[in-house]
Amino acid sequence: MKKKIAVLFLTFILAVSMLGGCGTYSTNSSNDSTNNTSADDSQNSNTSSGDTQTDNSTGDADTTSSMDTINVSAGTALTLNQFVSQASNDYDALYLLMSSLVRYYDGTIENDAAKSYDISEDGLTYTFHLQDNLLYSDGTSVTAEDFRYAILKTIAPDSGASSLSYYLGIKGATAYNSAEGTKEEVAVTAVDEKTLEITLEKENKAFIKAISIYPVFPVREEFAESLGEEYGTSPETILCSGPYTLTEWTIDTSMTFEKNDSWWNAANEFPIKTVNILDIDSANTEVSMFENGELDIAASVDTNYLATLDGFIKSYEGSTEMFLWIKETGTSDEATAVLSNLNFRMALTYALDRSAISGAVSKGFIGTNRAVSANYPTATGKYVEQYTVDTAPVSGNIELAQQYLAAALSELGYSDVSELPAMTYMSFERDDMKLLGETITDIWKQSLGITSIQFVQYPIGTAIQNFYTGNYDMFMISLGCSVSADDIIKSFTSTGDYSFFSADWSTDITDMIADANNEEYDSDVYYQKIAAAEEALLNEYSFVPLYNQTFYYAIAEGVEGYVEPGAAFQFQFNHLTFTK
Amino acid sequence: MSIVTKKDFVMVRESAGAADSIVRPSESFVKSVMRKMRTNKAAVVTFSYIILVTALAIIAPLVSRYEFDMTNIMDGNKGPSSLHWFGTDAVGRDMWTRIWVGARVSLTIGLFGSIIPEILGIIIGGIAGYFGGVIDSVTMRIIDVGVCIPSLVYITMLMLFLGGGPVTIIAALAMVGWMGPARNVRGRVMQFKNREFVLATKTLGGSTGRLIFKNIMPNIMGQLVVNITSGIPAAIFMEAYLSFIGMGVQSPMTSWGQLSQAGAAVFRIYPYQLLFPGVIISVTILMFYIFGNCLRDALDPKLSN
Amino acid sequence: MEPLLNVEDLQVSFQTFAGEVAAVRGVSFQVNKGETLVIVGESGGGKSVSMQAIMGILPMPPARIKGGRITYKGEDILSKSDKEMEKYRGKEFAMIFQDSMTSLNPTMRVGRQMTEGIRKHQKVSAQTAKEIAIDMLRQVGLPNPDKIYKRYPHTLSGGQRQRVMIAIAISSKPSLLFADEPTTALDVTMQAQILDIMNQLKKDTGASILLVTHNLGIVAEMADRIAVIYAGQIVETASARELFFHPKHPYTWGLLGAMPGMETDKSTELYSIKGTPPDMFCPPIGCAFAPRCAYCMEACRKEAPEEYREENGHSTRCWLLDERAPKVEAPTAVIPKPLLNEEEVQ
Amino acid sequence: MKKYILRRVIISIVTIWLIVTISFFLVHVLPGNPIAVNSGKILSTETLDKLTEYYGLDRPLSEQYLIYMKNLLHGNLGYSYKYAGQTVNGIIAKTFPVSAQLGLQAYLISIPLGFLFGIIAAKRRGKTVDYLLVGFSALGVSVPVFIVAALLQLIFAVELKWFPVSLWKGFSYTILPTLTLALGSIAGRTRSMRTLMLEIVNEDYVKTAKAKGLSKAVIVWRHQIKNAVIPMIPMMGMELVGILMGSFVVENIFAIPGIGSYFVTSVQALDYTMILGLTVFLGVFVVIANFIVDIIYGVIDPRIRVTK
Repeated sequence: MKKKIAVLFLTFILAVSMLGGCGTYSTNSSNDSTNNTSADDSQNSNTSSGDTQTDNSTGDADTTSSMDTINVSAGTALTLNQFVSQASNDYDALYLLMSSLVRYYDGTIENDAAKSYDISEDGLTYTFHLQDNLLYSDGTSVTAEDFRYAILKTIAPDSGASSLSYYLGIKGATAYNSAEGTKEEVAVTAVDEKTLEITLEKENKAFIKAISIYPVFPVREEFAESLGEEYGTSPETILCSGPYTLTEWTIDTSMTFEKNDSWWNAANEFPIKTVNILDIDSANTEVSMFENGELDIAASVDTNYLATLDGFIKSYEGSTEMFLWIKETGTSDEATAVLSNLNFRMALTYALDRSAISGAVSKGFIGTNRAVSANYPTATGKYVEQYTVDTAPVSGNIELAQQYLAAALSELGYSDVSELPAMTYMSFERDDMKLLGETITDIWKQSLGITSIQFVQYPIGTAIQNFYTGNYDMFMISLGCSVSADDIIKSFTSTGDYSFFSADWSTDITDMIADANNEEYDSDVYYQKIAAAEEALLNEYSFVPLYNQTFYYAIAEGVEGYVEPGAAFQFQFNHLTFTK
Repeated sequence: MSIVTKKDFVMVRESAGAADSIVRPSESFVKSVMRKMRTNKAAVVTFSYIILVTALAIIAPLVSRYEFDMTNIMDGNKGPSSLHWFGTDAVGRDMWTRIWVGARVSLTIGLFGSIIPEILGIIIGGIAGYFGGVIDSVTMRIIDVGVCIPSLVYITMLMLFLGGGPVTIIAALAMVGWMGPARNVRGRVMQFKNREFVLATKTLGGSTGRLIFKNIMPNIMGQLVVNITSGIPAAIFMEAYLSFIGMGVQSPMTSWGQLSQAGAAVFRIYPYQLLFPGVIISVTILMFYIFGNCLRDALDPKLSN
Repeated sequence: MEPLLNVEDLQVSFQTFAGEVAAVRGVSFQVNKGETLVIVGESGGGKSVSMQAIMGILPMPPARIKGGRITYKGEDILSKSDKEMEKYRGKEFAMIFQDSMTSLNPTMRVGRQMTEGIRKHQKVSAQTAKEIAIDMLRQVGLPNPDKIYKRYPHTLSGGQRQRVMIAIAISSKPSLLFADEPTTALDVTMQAQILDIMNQLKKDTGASILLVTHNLGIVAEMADRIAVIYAGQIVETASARELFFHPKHPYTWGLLGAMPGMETDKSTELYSIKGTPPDMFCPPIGCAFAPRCAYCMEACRKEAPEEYREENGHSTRCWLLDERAPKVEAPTAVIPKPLLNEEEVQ
Repeated sequence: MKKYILRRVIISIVTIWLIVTISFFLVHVLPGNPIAVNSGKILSTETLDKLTEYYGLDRPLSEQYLIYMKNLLHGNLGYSYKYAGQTVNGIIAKTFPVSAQLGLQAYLISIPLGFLFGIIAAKRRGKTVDYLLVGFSALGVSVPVFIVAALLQLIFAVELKWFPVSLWKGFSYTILPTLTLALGSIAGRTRSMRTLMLEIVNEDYVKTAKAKGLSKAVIVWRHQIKNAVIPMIPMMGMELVGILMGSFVVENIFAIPGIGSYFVTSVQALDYTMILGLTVFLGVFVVIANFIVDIIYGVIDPRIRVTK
C-alpha cells in the first residue's frame, strides 16, 4: 500500500507538469545541450537530433542473443487506454508497447515511427515520414491515419487524457477541445499512408520534445471504437506497435512484456527478450527478493534499506522539491490573521534546521532553502551555486526565530504564544511525511513554544479532497517539476498552472519573470532576474522550501545500460543488457 | 482398640441441633470465583502482569525524562542505552516513553473496544433471543446486512466525522463488533430459554427482566467474560491493522500498532524498534488470553465440582 | 455360596479446587446371584458414586479410588485396566441412568445407540443386531419398535426414553444390572411399568440387580436385600423383611418413619429427621449421623461404631447395638402397620 | 422443506438488496470526488469536470442508484474508477480465485489441526501437552499478522531459501502465505474446541457410552467430537467466508494478486463501483454461507431440524 502510492507520489504526484515536461537533471549523463531548452538555443537542436537518428540503427546488434529475462520491481499500469490514463505508470508501460512519432531516450530524442521529419520555414508545420515496415503486433501496417485518429481522440471535448495540454498548440485544437470548432478544422492531416502533417497555432521550439515525453500512440480507429471502455484493459484489448507485446497483465501485481520481432528497429534496440514488471508493495519484501536474486532491478529502494543493499545502490536527483505551504486564508479568522503576519511565517521558517530534519527523516532528503532544485543546470554550471539569494539559512537560526515570533505576537496583540489560535498542518499519509510533520511541529513547540499547530494526516483520497475544500492552514506540497527556471518560479504564482495560489504579492513576481523573459537578455542576465524573482518569492515565506529528493535504486551485477528515469519514462530499456 | 468406655454410653440431649452449622463455609458465587482464581498459579501471574502494564502505562510517561513526542535530531536511531532504555526512533524520540504512551491508547482501545460491543451484543442478543418472533428475525436481518458491509466503510466515515483519535476506533469497533456477540448470546438465550430452571422461575411468576438478567445471564456470564478477555486482543489487533493501512491514531498520539508497524518497516536494520513494541504487544495479548482462559474455567460450575 | 459381587471397604474421593471431598468412606456390600440389592439413602450419600466406581465409569480426575476391593465372579475388577473393564461393561454389567433426557446422545438415532453396544459384545452382523435391538424395544413394551428404532431421542417422551435406556442395558443379557434411580424422572404409572420390566428381566435371565433409590416405595417393591447408606458409609444391611420389621439403626428409623403408609391419616405428624447430611468436605470424626441422631451418645461423637453382625446377615453400624449401650426399641410410628403381619411381605 | 428453502431465498434476496442500498448511500456520503482521488494529483478544474461527466458522477444520486441497480440485475457491477476501463466483474473474476485458493489451503490446514490440538489439549487436560498446545494457540492469536508474515519470510525465504520470497507463480509460492493465514485460525479453533470438549466430557450420554463398554476412541470420535463440532459450525461458516475474501496484510507483504487488498484500497480510493461490487459479492457469499450452515446444522444436529 505504502510503496505503490510512494511510486505514484514520487514520479509526479502534485507535480505541476509544465510545458515541455520535466527535464532530467541526471547528474552523471552529460549531454547538456538538449536539456537546456530555454527559448533561444532550441532552434538548432532538433535539426541536429534529426540526423543523429541514422547512426544508432547500426549499433550493437550482436549482443541481443545472450539476454532472455529481466525482473524489475516498479509500479504496474492502471490502464493502457491512453485517452483516459492519468498515472505515469501507464505511460511507462506504453513506452515499451507502442511506437510513437519520436521516442525519448536518456535526454535525447530519437526517431521511431517517423523515419524523419521536416519543419517549415515559419516553424509551424511539421511533416513526419513514417517507417516503411511499421507493423502492429497483429501483422497489419501502421498508417498516418492511425496517428491522426489518436491525436484527434486525445484532444476530443470529452477526453480526460493527461497528455491533452501538449497537443492544444495544434491549430484548431483548442477550439475543437472546447467544442466550438469541428474535428475537420484541426490542422492534422494524413497526406498519404506514410506522411502525417501537423500545423501549430504559433511557433513552439519545445513541441518535438513535448510529444516525445507525452506521445500519442497509433491505434486503428475501428479497433479502439469497437472496444469502447474496454480498450487498453487487457493484453487482448490493445494493438502493440512498439518493441514489446504484452503477454500477461495482473492489475497491481505484474506485467510481462515479450520482445516484438516485427518492430521496425527490433534488431538494434531493446535486446532483452522478456521483461517482468513486478509491483511489490512491501519494501521489506522487495529488498529480500533482490537479495534472493528474484529481482534484477529494484526501481525505487526504501531509504531505510540502503545499508542492506549497498554495493548495488545507485541514485539520481529527482526534479520535484517539497515545500511547506503556509496559506493566506486559514481555517479561522484569527488563524488567517496569524498566517498573514510575515514575522510569524519568518519565525516558523527560521526555527527549522531543514538539512538536519530532512536528513534525519530520510537519507534521500537533502535540505534546501532555494525555490529552484539544487541540480538545475545552467549552460555553465549549477544555477543555485552561480546565483545566490539572501533568505533564511537552511540550518535555521533559533534566536532570530524567537525574535520574529515576539514581534509577530506584539503586532497581532497576543501577550503569550499559548493564545495563538488552533491551526492544522496537513499532509498525505506516508511514513516519512508523518515523521517529518511530527518533527517540525515538535521543533516549533520546543524552540518557539507553539502548541496550537496540530499535524494531521489523511489517506491520500481524503487528503486530496481536503486540498480542494481548503480546511487546513499549512500543507506539505511537492512543486517545481519544470524545465525552465522561470516556469518554476511562475508556478508559485496565481498565473501558474495552479489557479488557486492567489496571494496578492504574486502579481509583482509575475512581472519580474515577464521582464526576465524578453528576447535580448543573454542567459546570465536572464538568470540574475530569475534569482531576484526567486528571492522575492522566498522572502514572502509563504512557500518554505524543505528538501530535494534523491531517489535510490538497486541494480544486480551484469545489468548494463540502465537509464535513470528521473521524471521521464521508467523503462528506457533501449540499450539495456543483462548477462546473468 | 476402641477408645470407648462404658460411661460414654450416655444419651446426649441437645445433640440434635448441632448438625445445622454446615461445615464448609458457603460462598457467594463471586467469592468462590475469586478463591479459585487466587489458587490458580496462571491466573495470578497473568493478572499481575496486566496490573504491571497498566501501572507502567499510567506512570512511566509521567516520570520519564523525555516527552513522548520530543524529537532530538542528533541522536536518532540509537540502540537501547542507559539514557534511552528502549533506544530512540529515527528522529531521536525516546522509545520507552512512546511505548508506554502507546500503551495507554492500545489498552483503552483494547478494553473499551471489546467491552462495549459485548454489552451491546448481550443487550440486543438477549432481547432478540428471549422475545424471538418479529424482533428476533429483524435483528438477525440487520446482523446479516451489517456483517456484509465492509467495516472499513464505517471506519473511514467515522474517521472523517470524529477525527482520527482512539474514540473513532472504539466507536468503529462497537459498530462492527456488536453483531458477533449478539448472534452468540441470542443462540445461548434460546438454548437456555426452555431449560427447566428457567421455566421454574417463570412459573414462580418472575418478571421478564428478572428472568433474563437473574437466570439466563449468569449462565452466559462465563461466555461473556471469556469474550471480553478474548475481545481485547482482537481490538488491539484492529488498531494495529488500521495503523498498517494508514488509518490509525492521529499524530501526535501513537499506539503499539503504529510503533510495531513502523518498527516492522525497518526491522532488518534497527531490529530493536520492532522488538520492544512487538514483544510487549504479543506478551500482553498472551496474558489477557490466558487470564481469560483461567476465568472461564473458574466461572464454569460444571468444570470445577 | 460365593456372592456374585463383593464390595469391600470401597473408598472414593474427589479432587476439587477447594480440596479433597471423601464421597465414599469404606462401603462394603455383597450382591448374590439372581438377587436385587437396593441401596437407599438421602441424595449425596455416595450411592451412585459407588455404583459408577464398580462399573469403572467414574471420570478420573477429578475422582480417585483411594482403597478397597471389588470382586466380581471371584475376580478383583478394581485392579483391571480400563481396556479390560470394557469387556465387562455392557456384557457383564449394564446400567440404567436416572435422567434419560441427557443420557442419550441427542445427535444419534435410538437404533444406532443400541446396535453399537450389541455389535461390540455379540459379534453379530448389522442386520441381526438390528433385529435384536427391535426385539429388545418390543420387550420393554414400546409400541411399533421399528419406528422407534429410527427416531431421535428428543422426539420421544420421558417414559419411552427410559424404556430405550433399559432396552440398551438389557440388549446384551447382562448378569448384573445397575439402576441409578431409574424411575425418579417418571410419573408413578410409568414407574410401575419400568419396575415390572426389570423384574421380568430378572426372572427371564436370572440377572441380579443393584438398584439405587431414595424412594422407599420402590425399595419395598423391588428389594430382596437392602443396604442403607449415609454420608458415604453403609450403616445397615439386611434382608428386606428383616429391615422393615426390625430396623436397628436410628437413620433407618428416620427413613421408614418419613414414609406415609396407606392409612396414615392427616393427623399423625410424620417422623422426620432434622438437619441435612454433613458436607463431605471434611468428614466428621465418630458416627456421621451423630449430629442428627436423637439417640446420640458420647461414644458416637468420639469414635465411629464398628459393624454389629447378626447370624441372619443383618448388620448395623451403630453403638446402640453394643451391650454397653442402653436398650432402645424402634418407635412404633416407624413400623408401617400394614406390613406388620409377616406373611404378606413374602 | 421446499417452502422453507423458498422463504430463505426470498429473505436472502431482500437482505442483499438491503446491503446494496445501504452501502450505496453510505459510500456516497464519504466526502471526496473519486476522480480527483484516483488521479493522485491535483487536476485542473476543467479536466476534473470532464472526467466526472465521463463517469456520470454528476447526475443526481437517485438516478445513479437506478442505473446501478439496473446493471446489477444483469449481474454487471460496472466499471472501476481507479482502474479505468476495468470492469469490477473482471477484477473480481481475476483476483478472487487467488484469494480463494490461499484461503481454502489455510482453512483446510487449520480445521484438522485446530480440532486435533483442541481434542488433545482437552483429553490431556492439566498435563504439559495441554499447556503447550494452549500456549501455542495463545501465541498464534497474540502475535500481529504483519510480524508473523515478516518473520516467516525472513527465516524461510531469505535465510533458508526454502521458498520464494513473494509473488504467486506456483505452489511453492503459496506455502508461506498459507502458513501465516492458517496460524491465526488454528489458534482460535484449538481454544474453542478445547472448551467444548471439556464441557461435553461431563455430559451424561458420555457416561452411557462408557457404560456400554465402548472403547475410548469410539467414545471420543462418535460421541464427544460429533457433539463438540455442532456449536463450531456457525463459526466455521463465517470464518470460511472471511478467509476466502483474502487478507490485506498477507497479500500486501507477499505481493499476491488477491481480492483482499481491494477491500481496503477501494475504500481509500473512493472507488464507488468497486466498493459496491465487493460488498454485493461478499453479501451473496455470506447469505449462501448462512444457508449452507443452517442445512449442515440441521443434518448434524437433529434437534434443529430444518423442516421446523
